[in-house]
Amino acid sequence: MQLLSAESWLAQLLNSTSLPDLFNALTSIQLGPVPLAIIHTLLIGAVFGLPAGVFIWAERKVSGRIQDRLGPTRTGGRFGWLQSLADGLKLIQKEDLAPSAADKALFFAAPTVVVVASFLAYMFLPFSDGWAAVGVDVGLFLILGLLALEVIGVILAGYSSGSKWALFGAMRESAQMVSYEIPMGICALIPIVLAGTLDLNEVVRLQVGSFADFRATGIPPFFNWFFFHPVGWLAFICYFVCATASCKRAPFDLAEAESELVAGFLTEYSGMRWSFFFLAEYASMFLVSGIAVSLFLGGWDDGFGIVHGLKENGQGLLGNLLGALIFTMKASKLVLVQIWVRWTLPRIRIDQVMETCLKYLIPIACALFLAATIYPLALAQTLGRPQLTPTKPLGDRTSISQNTDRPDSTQSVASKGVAE
Amino acid sequence: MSVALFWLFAILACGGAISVVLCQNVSRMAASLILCLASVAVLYFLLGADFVGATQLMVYVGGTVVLLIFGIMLTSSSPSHQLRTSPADGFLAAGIGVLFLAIVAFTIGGVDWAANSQKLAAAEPARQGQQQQDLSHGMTTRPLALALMGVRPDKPGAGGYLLPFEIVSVHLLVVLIGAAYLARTKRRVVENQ
Amino acid sequence: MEAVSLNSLLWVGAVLFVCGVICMTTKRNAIGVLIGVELVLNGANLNFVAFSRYSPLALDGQVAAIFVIVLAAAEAAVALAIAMNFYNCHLSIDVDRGDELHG
Amino acid sequence: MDSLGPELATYLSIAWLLPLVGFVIEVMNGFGQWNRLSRKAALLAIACIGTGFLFSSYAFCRWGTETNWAVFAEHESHDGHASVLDNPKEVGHDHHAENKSAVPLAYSGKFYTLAKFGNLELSLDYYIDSLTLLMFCMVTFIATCIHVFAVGYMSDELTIEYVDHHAHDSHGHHVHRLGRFYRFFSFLSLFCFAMLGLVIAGNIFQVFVFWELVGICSFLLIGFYTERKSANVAANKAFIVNRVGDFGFIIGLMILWTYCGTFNFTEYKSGETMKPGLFEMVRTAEGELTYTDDTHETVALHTSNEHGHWVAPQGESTKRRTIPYMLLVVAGLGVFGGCIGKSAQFPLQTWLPDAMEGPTPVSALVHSATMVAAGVYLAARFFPVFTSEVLLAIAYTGCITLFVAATIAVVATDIKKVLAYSTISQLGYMMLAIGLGGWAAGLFHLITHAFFKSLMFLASGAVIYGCHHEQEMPKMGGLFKKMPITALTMLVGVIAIAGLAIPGTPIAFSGYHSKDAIVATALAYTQHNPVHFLLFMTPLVTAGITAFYMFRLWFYTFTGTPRDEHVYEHAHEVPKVMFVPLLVLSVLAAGCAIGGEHGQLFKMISLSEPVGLAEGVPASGVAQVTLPSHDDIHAVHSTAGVVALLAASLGTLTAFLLYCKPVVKPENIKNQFPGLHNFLVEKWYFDDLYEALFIRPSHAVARWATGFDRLILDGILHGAAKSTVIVSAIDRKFDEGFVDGIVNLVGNTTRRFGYSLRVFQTGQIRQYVMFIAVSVVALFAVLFALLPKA
Repeated sequence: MQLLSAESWLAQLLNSTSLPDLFNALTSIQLGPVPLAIIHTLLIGAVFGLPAGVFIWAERKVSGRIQDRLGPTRTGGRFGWLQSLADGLKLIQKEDLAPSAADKALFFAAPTVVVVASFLAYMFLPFSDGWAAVGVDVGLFLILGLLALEVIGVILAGYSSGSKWALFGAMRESAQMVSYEIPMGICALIPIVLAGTLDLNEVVRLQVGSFADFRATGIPPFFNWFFFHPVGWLAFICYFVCATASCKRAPFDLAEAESELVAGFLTEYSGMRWSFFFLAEYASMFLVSGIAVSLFLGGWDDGFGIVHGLKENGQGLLGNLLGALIFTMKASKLVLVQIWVRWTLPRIRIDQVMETCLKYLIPIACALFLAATIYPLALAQTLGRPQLTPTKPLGDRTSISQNTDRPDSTQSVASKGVAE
Repeated sequence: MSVALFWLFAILACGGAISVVLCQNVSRMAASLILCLASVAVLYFLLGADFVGATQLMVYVGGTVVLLIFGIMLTSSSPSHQLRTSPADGFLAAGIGVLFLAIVAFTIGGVDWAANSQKLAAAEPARQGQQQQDLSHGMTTRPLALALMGVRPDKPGAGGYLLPFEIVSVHLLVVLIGAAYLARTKRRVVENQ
Repeated sequence: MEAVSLNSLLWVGAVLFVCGVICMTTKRNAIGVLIGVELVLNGANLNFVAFSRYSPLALDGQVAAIFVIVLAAAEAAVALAIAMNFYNCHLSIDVDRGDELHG
Repeated sequence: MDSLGPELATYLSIAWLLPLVGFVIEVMNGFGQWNRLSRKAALLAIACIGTGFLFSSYAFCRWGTETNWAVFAEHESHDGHASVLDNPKEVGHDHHAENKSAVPLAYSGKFYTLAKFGNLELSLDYYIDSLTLLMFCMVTFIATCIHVFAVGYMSDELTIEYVDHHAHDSHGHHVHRLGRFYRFFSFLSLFCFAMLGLVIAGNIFQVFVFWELVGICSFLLIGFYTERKSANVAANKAFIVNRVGDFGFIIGLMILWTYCGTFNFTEYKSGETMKPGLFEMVRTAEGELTYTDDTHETVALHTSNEHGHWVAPQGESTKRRTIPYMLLVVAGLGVFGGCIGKSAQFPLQTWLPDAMEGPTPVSALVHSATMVAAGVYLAARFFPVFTSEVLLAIAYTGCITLFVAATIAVVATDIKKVLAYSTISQLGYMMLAIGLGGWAAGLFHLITHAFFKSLMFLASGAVIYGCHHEQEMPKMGGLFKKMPITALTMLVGVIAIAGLAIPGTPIAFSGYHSKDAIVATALAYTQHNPVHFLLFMTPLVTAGITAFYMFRLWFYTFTGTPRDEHVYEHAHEVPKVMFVPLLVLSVLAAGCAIGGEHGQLFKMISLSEPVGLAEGVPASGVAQVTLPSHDDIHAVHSTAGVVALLAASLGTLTAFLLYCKPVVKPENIKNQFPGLHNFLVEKWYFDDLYEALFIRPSHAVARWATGFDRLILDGILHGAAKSTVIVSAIDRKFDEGFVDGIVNLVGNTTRRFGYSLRVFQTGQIRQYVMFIAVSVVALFAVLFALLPKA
């Protein structure tokens, strides 16, 4: 981890704008690390808090539409778009209650753990080329690890509540989350294997297709997305199912079924702490969708090389802003799919939940992983190239998009290793 | 700033550890452990061992501790059930711990680590500055993966870890089966008391 | 990070290690003992990583740390299974009651 | 013709081994499978011995048809009498005789080689001549009859629980035991096997082996009623007394083995070369001894073969094999000693009357065909080795025996004892005849005696059986009416043994002919050697005594008034299975010797007569006696016959007057000479004499030996034992105190150490961790303290 990367990120952000004066002024200030960190945190906090409000509102509207009603209509105007804000205000005003049998410290700490874990994961999500709060070598791995921390929060919540309902709910919930992390991780590893790196930014860059190639071969640039890989789309479906379950979303939300089971581990929570869990949940939904987008759907790539072209043509800031927009749109679409699925499918029993994971998803994920590993090798043996399309192979394309703080040596080591 | 961060998380780690020792409630111990382990993971990040840190988070915090908490929940009769240790034991342990710490401290203070490092570095072939920089900047994923596959780009001529890697994989399989066997449902013995 | 001396890290590792040992000796709960073991392992691991950073040990230390982590997970799984068995047999998790083989 | 020998040997060996087969089967099965109520054992034994008889008879016939009788007929016509077969080349047991056309009279060969000692070898041989064949037929036939008789006699053994009225246990009750029918017959079979083996034996060693086997069988059978003390004593007596004779036998064997190096009777084949037997070594083909010097002190042994003759080797004296004359005499006396024991001659005659303790069929077998006959048979068979001194000793021994036994028989009252003494007496006759050179006469008497003695024993057995095991004659009397067949057959035997005949006619029972031949030999002998006139007078007188006591027996038993009503009331005739053998035997007892010296039997025997006897033997050696020739004997034959008949008639008349028509009461005579009567009743005090001479000194010696054993040897042993115990006690103290102490110390130390270590094995995992931590701290402390600072 390099704390300095935050500064460089800012420097890069500033450097890649088309307003050099502003950059110079800003860089000359020489912000210390603490103010920089504060800036980062505030920025990401905004990014982290926004989806929750938006998607809670969207969920209400979507569920209303699916159930043939209007949903929120009044608060904040015509579409009730301030409904989430109003809810938040209400929840903040509520009394911070804790049951007498509860382990107070843990009871209060549990929602924080969940929110912090979710928030930390946002740090490594590349919203645009290089636009990650912390760009690290082990990005995806770290994100998955942080997501795993959420489980601890859930367990602590259920356990510290001093209630059987909460405890059972937490046990089920955690068992489900831990179980689904396995196939999810394996599926997430498939694009990693194809790309040869854990850095999500790097993975997205590998999916960027060039327009020149399109003109030369007629193959659309978005065909570089791993979704269009023969194994990738299967892995994407598998991953998305697992991600849904991992976020405790319907139809895998029996453990916290509020209408039937008194909300599982959330039974004893109310007010702001309760809302923390939901904040984290909707943030997680966006997070896993963002990961899916980055891994399979080309991330901030528009699919026709526009963003890449802008950046190459000196329009870095514009390109990055466009990329961030595209990324957010893609991820939001996936979140909407999750919402749609939630209001469409009925819940399945907890044993069915576990069975689906252990008996089906894990073997499928393993098989896909093996297929993704063997597929390029088999192609190399038969076609002489590791992919179906006659475009440049992955290993060659990585050298196209150079990053200023990614020296060549890394690449050379990688190619050297492959050569060996 | 890194120094401040280091001291912050070092204190958190030590505090977590001490809290583990002082807590009488097992679940609190587990929570303290999480704090401690997470802090250690941050220390790893600070030390430039990104992959180890991520592994620490993923495997230790997300896996092992969850497992421990499961164990706590499956074995404790009630959340507040506590097994008190006699004060004599506690004092004895504390005494031994202080002595132990004293010895380790004595050792830490008694060795000239920098000189040793220089000696070792002098004995080894000079490494590429770029790679050293990579490692210090947390770019360890590729070298680690290569090392586990038996290739050592960072240390030409040094051995890889392919065999240990394979042994550990088999070991994990054995543990998987063995743990499943050990923990399988059995008839409960009727308590004598 | 060079501003932080190796000794500081070793100190942290030592504290973790000693805390683990004390934990093992004082906790009557089997899970508590396991937690102590984890602490000890972490103390050692911290030393590995520290030496990998501050000495020519380099990657070897990190590889060792990874192995330690993985094996600790395995150890925890088996130990937990044993603890469950112990609990099944004694209806208690108190390790002091598992002294059937005392001299 | 050469195959005749092995052929005969095959037949005879079958007859010989069949009883052994029967014995083995009976012994093997007798203890398990066969019911004690079953007669199978008897049937098997009879089948074996009967088949043996058939084989013997067939062999006899084969021999008869294969023999060129014309040769003998020529001799007969030439010499004028049948008994002369004096062609030495034919009877010389020599296959290489000059006259090749003549049939060899003896066949010898080898069954099996037992052992080899350098050039010497021990083997199972056969020696077959007319005597062997005759003996085979006689033994098997009589044994068959006795077997059949025994089926009836021993039938009371066919029971699970046999009550022996003569034996008592320690509480005075009669002994109850299991029936031993099968055992009796198995012993009988073994007895027959042993006797036949003795007869067919081709070497003296083999003879000795079967000799002893016969002794064992007699021991077993005499002691058949082992519960009776008297039977045990009698069996032991028979066995021990026989040992005395066998001792001499062994001495003789050793001398012969040492000097001659062989046991074989006649020449035998060893490897590819022929070697001489004892007979060829000692005597020339003409039956004479060869001396190496004029003093006649050393006899040369013929070991060199020249032109088919065995001669004394010439050349260097060292290479010539000789035997001192005196040793030859001693060897002869030794072998004859065995014969004395076996045939119950003076002075070893005492066992035979006691042997009556056995079942009567055993007595019959022992007295007629098997055991006692063995002694006479051996004396006859070994005749060529005997020197004149030995022969004289034999003659006198027989003479004394026949007289002593006859006098004792006069006063004996037990019916079997009378017969027993008569047997001894008759055996004395046989020995006398052999000693006098009447070889054929002696064996003639052996055969005839076998028949009539077995007859009489079986008859007496029938009487005993009919009177319910009453053996005392004074309790009998008038039994003729009760058991006429038994009485008549017995009468035949009595007449035969008494030697009665109608003068002037050839009508005479067998005993007359044989005894006549002996008396004639004795008369002729006395004519040549007047010094030894007693050798004629004694048998003559004894002939009268014999007739007396035998008729006394018959009259006492069968005529007159019953003296014991109880016995008389319950007396009955014996069953068929018992009297049929009596009838058969009585016919043979009466008629087997028809023709006397001109009869077939005597001729047969004469065929085997040793060389040189026919012409008589001139005086030689120390004894200086002359053996009469056949011609001499023949000359006095009629005289002797008349004298003997006269004596017998006198005896018979006396008996008749005393016991049948009592002119004088026997009790009066008894009272007249109480001393003499007592002397005779006490059997000449032989038993007392032996008691005083041998048994008491033996006991005294035994007591001394016991005392020596007890005092000295036991003392030494006990001292050793006590000192061992003392040493052991000390050693034990040492062991317990010191060695155990060390071991215990080690063990206790280990245990205490273990106990102290046990404290650390608390089972508390936390404490283990604590131990480790403390140990590490301590270790590091020590290291820091000890290690030098860098």
